[in-house]
Amino acid sequence: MYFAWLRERLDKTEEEVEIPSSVQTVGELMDWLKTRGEEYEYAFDNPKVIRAAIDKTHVRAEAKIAGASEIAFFPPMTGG
Amino acid sequence: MYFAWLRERLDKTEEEVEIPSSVQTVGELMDWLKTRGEEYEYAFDNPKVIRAAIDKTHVRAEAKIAGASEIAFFPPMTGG
Amino acid sequence: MSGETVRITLNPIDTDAETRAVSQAGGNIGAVVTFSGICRADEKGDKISALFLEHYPGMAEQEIGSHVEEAKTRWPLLAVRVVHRVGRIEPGEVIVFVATASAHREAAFQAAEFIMDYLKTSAPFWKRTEGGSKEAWIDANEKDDRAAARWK
Amino acid sequence: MSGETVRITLNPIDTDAETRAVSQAGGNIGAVVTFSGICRADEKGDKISALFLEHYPGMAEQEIGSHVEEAKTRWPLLAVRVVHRVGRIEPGEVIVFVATASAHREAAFQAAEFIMDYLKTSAPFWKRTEGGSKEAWIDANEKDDRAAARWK
Repeated sequence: MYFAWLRERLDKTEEEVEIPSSVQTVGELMDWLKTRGEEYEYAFDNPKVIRAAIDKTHVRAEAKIAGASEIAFFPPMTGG
Repeated sequence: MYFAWLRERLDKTEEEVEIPSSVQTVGELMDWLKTRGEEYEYAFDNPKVIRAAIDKTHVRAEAKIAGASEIAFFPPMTGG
Repeated sequence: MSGETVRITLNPIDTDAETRAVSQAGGNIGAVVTFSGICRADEKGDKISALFLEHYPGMAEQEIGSHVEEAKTRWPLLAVRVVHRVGRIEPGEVIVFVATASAHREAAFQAAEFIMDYLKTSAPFWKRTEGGSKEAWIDANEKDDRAAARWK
Repeated sequence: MSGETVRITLNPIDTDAETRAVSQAGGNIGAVVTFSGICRADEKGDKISALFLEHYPGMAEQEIGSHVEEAKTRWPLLAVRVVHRVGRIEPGEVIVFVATASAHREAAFQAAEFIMDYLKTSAPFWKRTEGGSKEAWIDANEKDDRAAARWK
């Protein structure tokens, strides 16, 4: 799932993807997504600012993605 | 002027008094008031806890009373 | 409802109207903090039927007013309102109401706390419980003195 | 009005009703603090006609809920309410409302600030200005990160 400017840059809210078995962490998933086309390269241009959640819980780039049913990427939160 | 339990112990809200010229500070005024009767002795029993104001401004026991038109004594404030 | 910043009243406080007045004061308001101090049914373990609040008329308004001015020099406030009730107050009723508005939340929160810490320790108001003995005046509280001292 | 502690809504927030719900929650409430975050007409010097707020449904409610639980373990709170608006919000309208009730003011003030600092930095909401370019998403703010870090 993608939110805010990530969603706009990719022009999609969510997608289902087959992830290669070599991709094990959230950080590796971002690197792999970047190879999927220009819009992904643009969206994940600066992976340091991008936050992630697995199954609606905040995680770091080192988090393992095994067993996740929903992974979300989004910019730093600006609520309130 | 007297407030809260000072007012109740003295059974008066305010009074006009002729102050002897030897009484120059707020602290001395409290000592002098204590000599004016039992109820004053009771009211000013523990002068350390009593606060004072001259013309509606907080003052310390060392403050000079010369020129004051209104002197108030009261317990520690418990507003809010 | 009055437009005055500081008010002392014998009547119940309309916190909705007071909050609205502050929120709609204009300027670039981004944060409004309100505090309501409510009469508890329980004062240090004793059930009470009401509180009675006494104040020093004239001095109370003047003192609160100058403390509000002090808050305005410390934080960029766009609106402030302080309403303090006196007389007989029953459990559940509002004793004191403070509202602050600013562009950002830090200023609004800090100014509201600053004003409340002051009202608890230095504004000429005294509380006693009703029904108890004549001498049932509520003692000043060390915790409040410490809270007020942090702004010095 | 709903009795839920945490709510995300597309509709205007009725701060009077929310404040009343918290004030009348029962128990020995002596202090109620409210915070309203209001849409400013001015975002870093630019006039704006509206903000647009996006959230991560499900995660936002869950995250705020667990942060409210954390606040309840830190302070003796008698009632808490958090209402966050999403969608299109015009200047002067309330974006977020937090109310806390406790026996004493310190807990109510601190819990309200704790919840707000969290909402600004860690709850999955994103703001952009309307009318500007698609990429007019508002950047996260270092001051908010520092404010949130003080509770760690």
